[in-house]
Amino acid sequence: MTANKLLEVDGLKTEFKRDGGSITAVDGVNFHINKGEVLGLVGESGCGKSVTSLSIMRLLKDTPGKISGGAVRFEGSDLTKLKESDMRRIRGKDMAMIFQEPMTSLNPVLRIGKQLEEPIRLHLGYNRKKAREHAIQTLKLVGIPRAEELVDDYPHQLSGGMRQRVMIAMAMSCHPKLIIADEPTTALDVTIQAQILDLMRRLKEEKDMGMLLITHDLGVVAEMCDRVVVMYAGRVVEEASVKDLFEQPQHPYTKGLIRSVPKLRQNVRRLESISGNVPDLSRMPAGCKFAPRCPFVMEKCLSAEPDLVAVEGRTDRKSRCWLTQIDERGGETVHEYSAD
Amino acid sequence: MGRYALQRLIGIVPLLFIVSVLVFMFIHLIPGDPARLIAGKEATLEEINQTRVLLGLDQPLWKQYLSYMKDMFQGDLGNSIRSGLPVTEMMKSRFLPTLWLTLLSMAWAVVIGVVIGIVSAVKRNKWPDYAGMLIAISGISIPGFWLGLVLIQIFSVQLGWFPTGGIDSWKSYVLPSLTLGAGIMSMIARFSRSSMLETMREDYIRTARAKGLMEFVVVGRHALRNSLIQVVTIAGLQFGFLLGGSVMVETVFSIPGLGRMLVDSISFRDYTVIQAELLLFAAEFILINLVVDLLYGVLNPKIRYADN
Amino acid sequence: MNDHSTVMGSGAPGGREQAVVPDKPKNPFGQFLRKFSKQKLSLIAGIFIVMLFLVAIFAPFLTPYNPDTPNYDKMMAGPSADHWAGTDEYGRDILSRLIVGARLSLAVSLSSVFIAAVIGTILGLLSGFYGKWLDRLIMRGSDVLFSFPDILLAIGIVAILGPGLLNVVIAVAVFGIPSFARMIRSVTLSVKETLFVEAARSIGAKDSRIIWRHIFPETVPSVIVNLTMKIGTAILAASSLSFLGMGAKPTEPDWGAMLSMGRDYLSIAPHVVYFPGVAIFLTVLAFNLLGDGLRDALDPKMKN
Amino acid sequence: MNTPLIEVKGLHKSFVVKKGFLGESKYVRAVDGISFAIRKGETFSLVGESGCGKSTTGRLVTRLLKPNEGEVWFNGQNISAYNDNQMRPVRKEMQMVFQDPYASLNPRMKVKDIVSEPLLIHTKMSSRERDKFATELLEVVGLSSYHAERHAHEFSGGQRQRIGIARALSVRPSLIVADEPVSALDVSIQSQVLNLLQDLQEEYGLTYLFISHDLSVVEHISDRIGVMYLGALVETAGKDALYDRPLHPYTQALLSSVPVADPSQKKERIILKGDIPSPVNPPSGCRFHTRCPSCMDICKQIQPVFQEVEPDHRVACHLYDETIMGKDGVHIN
Amino acid sequence: SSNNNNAAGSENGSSPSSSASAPSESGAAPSKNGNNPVIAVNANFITLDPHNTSDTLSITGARTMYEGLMGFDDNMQVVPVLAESYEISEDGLVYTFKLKQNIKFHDGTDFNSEAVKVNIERILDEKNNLRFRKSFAKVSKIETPDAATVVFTLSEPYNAFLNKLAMGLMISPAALTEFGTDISKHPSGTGPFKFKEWVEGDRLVVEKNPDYWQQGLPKVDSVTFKPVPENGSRIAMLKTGEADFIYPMPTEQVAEVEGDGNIVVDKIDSTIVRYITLNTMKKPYDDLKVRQAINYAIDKDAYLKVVKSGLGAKLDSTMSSKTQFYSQQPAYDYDVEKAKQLLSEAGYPDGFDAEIWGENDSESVKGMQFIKQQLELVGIKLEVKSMEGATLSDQINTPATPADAKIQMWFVSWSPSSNDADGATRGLFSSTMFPPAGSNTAYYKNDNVDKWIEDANKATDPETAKTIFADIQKQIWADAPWAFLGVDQVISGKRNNIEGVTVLPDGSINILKAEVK
Ligand SMILES: Nc1ncnc2c1ncn2[C@@H]1O[C@H](COP(=O)(O)OP(=O)(O)OP(=O)(O)O)[C@@H](O)[C@H]1O
Ligand SMILES: Nc1ncnc2c1ncn2[C@@H]1O[C@H](COP(=O)(O)OP(=O)(O)OP(=O)(O)O)[C@@H](O)[C@H]1O
Ligand SMILES: [Mg+2]
Ligand SMILES: [Mg+2]
Repeated sequence: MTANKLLEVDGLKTEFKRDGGSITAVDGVNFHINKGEVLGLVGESGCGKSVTSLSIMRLLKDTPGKISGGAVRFEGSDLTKLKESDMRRIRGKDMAMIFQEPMTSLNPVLRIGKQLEEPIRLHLGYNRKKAREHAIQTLKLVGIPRAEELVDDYPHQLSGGMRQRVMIAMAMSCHPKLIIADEPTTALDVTIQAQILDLMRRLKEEKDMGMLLITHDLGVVAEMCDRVVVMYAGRVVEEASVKDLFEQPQHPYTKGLIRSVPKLRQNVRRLESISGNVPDLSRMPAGCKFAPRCPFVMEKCLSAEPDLVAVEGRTDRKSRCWLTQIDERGGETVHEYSAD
Repeated sequence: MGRYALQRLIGIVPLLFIVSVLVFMFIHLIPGDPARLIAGKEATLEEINQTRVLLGLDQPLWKQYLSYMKDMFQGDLGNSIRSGLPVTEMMKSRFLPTLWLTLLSMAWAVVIGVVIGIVSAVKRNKWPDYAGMLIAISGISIPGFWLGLVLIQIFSVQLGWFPTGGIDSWKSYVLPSLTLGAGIMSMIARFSRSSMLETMREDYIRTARAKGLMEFVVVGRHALRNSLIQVVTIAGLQFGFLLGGSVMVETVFSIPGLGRMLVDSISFRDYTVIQAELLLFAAEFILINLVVDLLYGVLNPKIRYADN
Repeated sequence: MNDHSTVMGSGAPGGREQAVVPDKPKNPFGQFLRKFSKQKLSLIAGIFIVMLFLVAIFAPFLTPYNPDTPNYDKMMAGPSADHWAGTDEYGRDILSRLIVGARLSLAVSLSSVFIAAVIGTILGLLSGFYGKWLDRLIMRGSDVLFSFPDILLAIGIVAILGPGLLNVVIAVAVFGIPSFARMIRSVTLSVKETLFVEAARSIGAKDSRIIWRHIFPETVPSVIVNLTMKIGTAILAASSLSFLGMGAKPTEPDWGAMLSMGRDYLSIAPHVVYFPGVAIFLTVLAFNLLGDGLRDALDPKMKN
Repeated sequence: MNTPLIEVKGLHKSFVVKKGFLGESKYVRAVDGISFAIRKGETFSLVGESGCGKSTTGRLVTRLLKPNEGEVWFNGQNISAYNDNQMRPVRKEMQMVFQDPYASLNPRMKVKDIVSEPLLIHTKMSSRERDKFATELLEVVGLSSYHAERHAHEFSGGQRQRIGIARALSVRPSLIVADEPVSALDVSIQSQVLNLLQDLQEEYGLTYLFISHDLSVVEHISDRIGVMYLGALVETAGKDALYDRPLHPYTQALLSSVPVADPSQKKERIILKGDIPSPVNPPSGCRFHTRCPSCMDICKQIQPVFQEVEPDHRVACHLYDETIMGKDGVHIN
Repeated sequence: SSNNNNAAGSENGSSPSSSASAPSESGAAPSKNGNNPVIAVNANFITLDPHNTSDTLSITGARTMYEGLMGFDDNMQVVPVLAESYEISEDGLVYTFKLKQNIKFHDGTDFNSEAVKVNIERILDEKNNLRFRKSFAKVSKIETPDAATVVFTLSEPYNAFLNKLAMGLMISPAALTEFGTDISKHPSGTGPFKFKEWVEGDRLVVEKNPDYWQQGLPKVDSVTFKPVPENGSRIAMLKTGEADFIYPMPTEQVAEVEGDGNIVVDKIDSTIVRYITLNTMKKPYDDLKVRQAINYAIDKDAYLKVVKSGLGAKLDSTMSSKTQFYSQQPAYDYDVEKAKQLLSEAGYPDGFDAEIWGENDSESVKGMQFIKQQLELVGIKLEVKSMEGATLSDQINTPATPADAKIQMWFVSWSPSSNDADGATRGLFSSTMFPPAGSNTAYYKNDNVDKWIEDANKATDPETAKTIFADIQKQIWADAPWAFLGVDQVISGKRNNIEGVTVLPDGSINILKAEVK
């Protein structure tokens, strides 16, 4: 299995300086992505999804954030230890990123073509003409009609869906091994979202890339992902294959989440809901971070935080909850999952 | 773009008209009797009155205004009350020095200001930032005439590098434009720093970094141009300040420019000159802002291509 | 143990939420102070300004000499133990005059900027809120004002109104108005589009209420920041007026007047201009630094 | 069926957009001929993609905007030509809840002042009474009285939305226009607010105009639904009719585009081609023809009529136009 | 902060007119400007039409290129220039001039009696509204019996006529016909320098007239005048050698540059008098005792020291010692006690509140502050109002009658343009000259003085005129309608290699004998 691992995030910890103190936005996150696999990363707003992805790409410059622990192994080498110049060589080449906001993620004063050519010339060493051809090719690949003309347009002349396709083309242009897509469709309309998701699925299959798909939309997860990691308050609370996750969610948060989403033609009178709010990172409860909102909270939950452990002895199924650990193992010490 | 510029140009006319009325009222509100000032201190009452009639100042104000406007539409700005010289001619010779002075001041102020702004923003909260901002704030904290006199003491009298004034060669412009540009340099430095900081927080900067671009490419190609768009606007507004500042700098450095002429003509209530000059200032200011708007469009494709 | 597992906030719809809002209310002013106090330079500048105000207020008790008493035997004496900042062209103690001058310079600049701020803010609010012809009128008016070199405007105003403190204040105020008006207008334009203004409209609030209760408070930070910055400019403008012979009262120890009257002695008795120059420089600097700090502390976008 | 509380007839609204450089003005036809009615106690929802004119419709209904054409009847009064002063008493009857709970509350006001501001405007209550009332309202929406002294920025999104709802309730309106009240909220919070809205409707007999782009949310909360596309209604129907038998190809595509949070359910997807056209130059004929999978020649030229094809089920599509398609018509389901 | 590298220090020059440190001639640094000296002045040239000037600087400019029948020597005494000789009839009505021969205008045409006639007629023509018309208003007839003779006939005796003639410079009639009102831009006279260029506001350049009638003059190739309004800049130019001569030399810096071996400072007493007018028709100044008290209360020595940096003289009459028919008066010596006593006698033992007006230039502001300090000591609390010149003039001249006048004290200076006693008296003390007609802002009215002024003008005999003016001065001095302050010095600075440039007591600059060593 290890040989198959494209990216391995191991105990990643990222802190932000804020008002004198610091908050830990990402706290010991573990997960891995295999080659050709789509890993979904879900969780509510502010739980640390974006920070995780930015930490992997080491794009925290100009923010008060800093990786303060853990390792990010990409094809075996630890990115957190690389020199900035070496990291630059990986960014955009082996590992590319698609951002949430197609409206603001493109530079408004540079032509589309120019922005696309940049990584191509940098990483593939093409001359201007060849880079341009390559850019047009890639644009066609992502289903943009009239690509030859479009390269001379400015971002504002494009619709949101088109821009997101340009972002995808940009990410694809140097044939990366891994694409990190941070909420690539959140800003788009449903019909356009359907187009983009369809496109991404196709491209992934054609190019056999690994993908980290960040979203808070369980629907998108269900349709796109092979495996899922659920985050809550900077931690991974559950990891499962997509099928398991929806059929047998383990963590109470995941359960609540799945149940509070209204589903088409479901016809319930009342929705389930998780009471309370996402905790503020600067004043986190001791013990399990979900405890204050958890319907099954126990005394232990308030004092000690459970580890992320394998469920039912399966290595691909993990949860961070005393309940599963106690229920399944009758209160015995549980086998701790370790990344290695 | 051409049509837009034309439209804007036409739009200037009513504005200038308002300005002309305001200017006219304004200068006639200022107490003082040009006839008396011109006739000299030993003049008799009769002489003064004759002068007044000759200058048409005995007419009711609205008549004076109408005849002034009539002449102006025929391209005649009249003669200086004081010297009798044609105003157009006087302005012509005074225009270039002031133009050079303001342009040079603006040029160095923008270049240095932007450089300081960028360095400060990139090195935020490190010593270059503090140094840059100290320079910048000093620029607006020193009274212009004082800076000018000190520069003369140092660079003309002590070191002999530059002349104390005049308009004899490019060297003559060095100290005056340093003096005049200091304030604007500061404004621009501060402004470009904050707009640069703002730009550096934009999503597309992160995108640029995610492509693996070198930091100087990120700053130079992606951030700079976006923040310049805002700097241009500020710089345009500063021209008004320059025109005002030129009064002082031209006095200190004996530059025969419009500013000094204006002060002179105000002290002699040389109505025709004041009027013509204030109109010119207003037109200049409006034009510059038009240029700024056009430039804004050139720099900002969103506006340039708004017609789709 | 399982028996004890209580269900907190059982998910009852509309159920009360606890422990989310911090117990101590976050005082916005306290937050501002905390942010501001981290701007060390601005903090120093703020302290300097407070001290300056104290000096101005208690000036009569602080002056080592009577600032108006001449001593023709001791004219333009350099700094010494008796006269820390030397004496001026009438043999008056410069330090004493600086101390008393702080009063005048601060009074002139503060009041003129304050007037400009009040008028400019009102114009900006109206212009931005009502738009249309009112906006055009006000903005074209401020264009015209802007296009007049400010100093000339001031000269004209002082010439019309005659010299004197109040008129200098008015003159300096007038050319401060457009910048406030423009700035407040642009803030108003953006606040006007915010949802909470629309919300106020939707509950039937009158224009006056919307402007005063909802839009105006949003402009306050910008006003304050601009105010502090403009005070520096106003001190300089007043001194430029003095340079052109249109300053406050020539007999009063206004810093600008000291500077401009003293400039003839620049090469023979530099201290005569040096000290007022430094006083102006430091004060303007301090106000600008304070303004910078306030901007950062008041601007919600500047988080860190 | 009682009389409608609100009835909208042929509303049009366009905005001038100065397209900067050339100084030409163009028009966005944000709302282009919309008619619907909402009965007392009912929840009517508008769905559609971004920019299709949902919010504009909401603002026309509440008369925050004046329509260019068309009428708004509220409680039997034609309020479309009312001025601000005439509107003020009407506003007491219709309140709004906004999309963004962060931006719709004045960050500088105390919660109790926000909640009681409508009372200040519409009633003669003393400030003591208002405060008391405000605390009661806070309890109603599930907040505590001790929150009253706080500022809005100290609350989380869901709590803020509750404050916004309390404000809307304060003057006991009959109609609440809720413009995307939950789309800014996290999923786990969203359901809290939806439940609250439903509870309040039951308790106070409120009528809702509910605006959303989320088809699942709309289905959950509505009685009747209108689907908008580029400024016009393309289909209105009762909830079940719409979700079970969507008639308009756009509605069908929309429904099929919603990702389903169930990996076992792989459904057929209608993926539309192309992007949403700009409302500045909407396509001729049927607005949807540029993306329509069953576009016919006529669609490019003639705008279909919005007509009732089944009881309480209206649609604007040539496919259901008997004069064109013949008596039987063609139904693609 | 000065470059005192020259070891030759200087004691204050014992010569009354020059304080040159007199370094060895060979030690002089060569002029930066070669044989084309640059003169920095403090104002702009307004016009070069010699008949229409009212400011001293424009007169200076005109005199480099133009000459009159008469002229002033360095002491402002009237001497013949283009006139060879002249005769005045017994009744003082007919002036006959013999003209110098073989003098040509710059444009090559001849100077002759016809030219004189053309010029005087131009001045007299009302249509031209030239400023000099008033000076020649008494000319009733002008005849040219031959090319070398001009005869003026006056309507009444006018003993300042020669002074006025010294102001009336001669323009080439050919140029006048050619350029008309544009003559200002194409000057053509008989003077030592020819017009080269005038860039309004920047410089006036005149070049050597090779055909000048005085042998061996001028000695420089050209002279450039540059307006440099700021004192500090002007003196900086002198220090750097950009300017070879500056006028005025800021009094504040005299002491400093006197130590500079490259710079020579010239000072002479001027015709400019400084004083404060006291409104004799307004309380409390209508009381002679109050006016005298004010005169006693001001320490004139301190005035010179504080305001004039020690440069100048006390004013001991109504006019400067350099002015025609000056007669010295006994001083009002500084005496605070006496002043207080006089005030008590007048009924103001505790003084009173007063207001002084003046212009806003630094000299006036400084002076007024000084006066304030002085009067404070006798209990007069003075409010200083400095106004911009034109505004002030408006304030003074708006009231139509003495009763309306608001003016109390006015800090001001005066110099008669043609240095005649009439010019230094009539406009200031004649009761026909209350504002707005004239500058009698003291609203001084003394019937004897009024009569004497008329008599003096008509006196054909200079000696008679002189006695009458002595009486006038005595009477006015005793009436004290002014607080008499001082007489300015005209102070100029030059590089030590420049010779022959002199400033006349009225502040005009004479460059005829300019020479670069
Ligand atoms: N630049 C920053 N400065 C300070 N704190 C930050 C910054 N970026 C993120 N954080 C903090 O880190 C935490 C995690 O943020 P992150 O953006 O990763 O959330 P997310 O899961 O991506 O949320 P969303 O779904 O809203 O995008 C947040 O609490 C946020 O306050
Ligand atoms: N004040 C306005 N000025 C100009 N155009 C406007 C204005 N308000 C709305 N529009 C335009 O009208 C169209 C409809 O806008 P509206 O806000 O009603 O859409 P919406 O359906 O609510 O979209 P969203 O889901 O994004 O809120 C859009 O194209 C929008 O750009
Ligand atoms: Mg995110
Ligand atoms: Mg909307």
